Amino acid sequence: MENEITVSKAELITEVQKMLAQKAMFGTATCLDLDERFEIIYHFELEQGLKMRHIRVSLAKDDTLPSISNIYMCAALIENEMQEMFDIKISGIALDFKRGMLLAKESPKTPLMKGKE
Amino acid sequence: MARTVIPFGPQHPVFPEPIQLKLECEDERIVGVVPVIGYISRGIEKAAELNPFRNNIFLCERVCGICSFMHALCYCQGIEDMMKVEVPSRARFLRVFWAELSRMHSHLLWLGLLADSFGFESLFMQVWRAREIILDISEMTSGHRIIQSTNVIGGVRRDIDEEMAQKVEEMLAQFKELADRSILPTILNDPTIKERTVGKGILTKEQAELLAAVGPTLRGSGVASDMRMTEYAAYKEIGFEPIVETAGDSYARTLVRVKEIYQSLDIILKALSMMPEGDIAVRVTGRPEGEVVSRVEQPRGELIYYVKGNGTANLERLKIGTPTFANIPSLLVMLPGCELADVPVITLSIDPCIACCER
Amino acid sequence: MNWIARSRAKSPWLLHYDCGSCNGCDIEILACLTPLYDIERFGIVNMGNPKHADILLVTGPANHPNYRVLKNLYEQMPEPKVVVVVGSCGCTGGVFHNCPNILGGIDKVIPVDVYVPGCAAKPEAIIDGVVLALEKLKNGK
Amino acid sequence: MPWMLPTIMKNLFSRPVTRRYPYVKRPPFPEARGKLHFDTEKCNLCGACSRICPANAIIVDKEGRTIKYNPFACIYCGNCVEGCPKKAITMDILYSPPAIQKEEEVITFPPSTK
Repeated sequence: MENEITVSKAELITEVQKMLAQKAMFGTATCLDLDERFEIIYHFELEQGLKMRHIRVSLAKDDTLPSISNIYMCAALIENEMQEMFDIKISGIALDFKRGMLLAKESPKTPLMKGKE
Repeated sequence: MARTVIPFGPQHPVFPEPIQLKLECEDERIVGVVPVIGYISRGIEKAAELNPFRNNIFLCERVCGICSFMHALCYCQGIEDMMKVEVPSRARFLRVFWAELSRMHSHLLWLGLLADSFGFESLFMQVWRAREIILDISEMTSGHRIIQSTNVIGGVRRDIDEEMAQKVEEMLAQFKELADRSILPTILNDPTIKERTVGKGILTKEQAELLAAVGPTLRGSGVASDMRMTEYAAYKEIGFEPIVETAGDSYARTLVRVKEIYQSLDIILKALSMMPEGDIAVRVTGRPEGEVVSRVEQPRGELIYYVKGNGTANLERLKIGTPTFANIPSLLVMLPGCELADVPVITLSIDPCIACCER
Repeated sequence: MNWIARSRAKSPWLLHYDCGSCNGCDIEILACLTPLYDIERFGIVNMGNPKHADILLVTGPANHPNYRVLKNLYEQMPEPKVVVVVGSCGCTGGVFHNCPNILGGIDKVIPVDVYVPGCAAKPEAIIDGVVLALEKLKNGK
Repeated sequence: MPWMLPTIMKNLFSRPVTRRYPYVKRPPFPEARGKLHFDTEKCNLCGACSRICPANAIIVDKEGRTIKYNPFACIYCGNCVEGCPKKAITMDILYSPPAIQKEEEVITFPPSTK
């Protein structure tokens, strides 16, 4: 993808703050399950949506991801969704549904993980 | 003052779909909102990994029945982008035709629901009567009233011939006559509509940008952002200017949508007159590999598809970023400060589509 | 008490519940209420209250988060009652048959009387389905 | 509200727009998508329709020479009509009617002459 940067977990917050300073709008975030680790891609939009910028973070499966919802409040919903659909730990979400946003108690747990057919 | 939490929904007469808003109230005034979603989540993203990638078009169409064409369009554009397919120009014009048709039908549907939410029954009936003309055009050209299902990877499945185009123009003229006579003057002049919407649910430009609102919600707050500016399909040839209102209240969002109905009408007529001759689809062989982000403008706002293929018939991952999911955070800013009786109108003013939102 | 059953079939009241459909069938049910189809000419009224309703119109497949809501609504409706499922996904699961959060057709949760196929079902088909349900209602089930 | 007056007058004296549906049936447009029909002459039971059906509504049994079609799972998309190599599937303009029982349609083919 064009305009893509890969950052480490520690640099994520500063990088997102840079996007805020450039008045970028938050698009959405995608989580990928790559068997031995997770990959999270944050999609940002610049210049009123004409340009896109992607920030890719790689994360070990037992690691904790810092939430960006304290910078971009609107990321809270998508982070909740990632937390539910994947077995990923995200710390400090502004509005935490505790894995009860989309799935019910009886639903299959973390359905988007690989090998869960 | 004592605070009470009032559950609004999940089954509420103004929404056809279940969504709950937990409203924290001080007397009649709202001070806090917590949205509760998830009543109709299906897990389409997982099913998309299990299906062959060509069948996913039909699954994506059923993420949301109202804007089904845009979902399929976005998915097909993503796959075409990944497989480096050049879509014939007639197909691109036909895509614009159906996309704008479904935008018109979606906005009219929403306008009817809004009128119903503040008890303007006759406007609701008039709007839905006009909408049936659009649905007839859709059935005539694509075979179904709401789920057009005409997209395939590499083009479209159905063609519009000369005779049909003429009929479409006649029906659109009929629609325009009806809209000019009853819908537009009522929206622009009626004091009851203004009473219920002007100054209600204000979202400033800064808030809208920070909360990543999309679509008419964003444009009603004065941000000229529309994915059609990225010139996908045939918008480059047809030309496009976004419609912007600056007030940021429910009335501004209503005006944006009403003007977009007329704009879509113009785009459809332009697309029909400019449509080049040629094939409507190219044969696509092979398997998708790589990753791509595809965006289109839905009636409710920007739709983002992230598609990752791994060279097999099944996709590795399909992520659907829908406009209602992006617009719900702005509700949390719009609602506090308003009165309980205004909640239905303000909630409807973002045009919530829960089926999209929860997938 | 025959005349009660007869008059019930003359003016059935509907309750519509969206169980996770794509919205297509929901807006077609709404379209039935509007001038072109106008099911109110048969005395059919769309109700928000399950205790007032005779016919439960369900769209979409049953899923884990809301099958209990559906069961609740069904149990609250007074006898005799009929259930009409609108849309292919509500009948069998349809295109959502392999979604993880889906239980399947509505008949896995509550007994269903009439199935209306179609994706999305047309207003004509919905009217036909309700008329078929009225036959059942008239016979007191 | 003077701008409403023409609309009110026009609607008062014009015919109702309501389609008197069960009594007067308006036929769907000729392009409408509806129920599937299998041509037993053309079909060679290859099973392509079953593989590309997004809703698993068609089950082809090659040994038993039958096709099971479930109109209550079919989403009427028309993918099979276009994907059939023998062009043996056609679409009606009407959906299958509402029913009390979910009944699958079983299309039996005459035994192979080859």
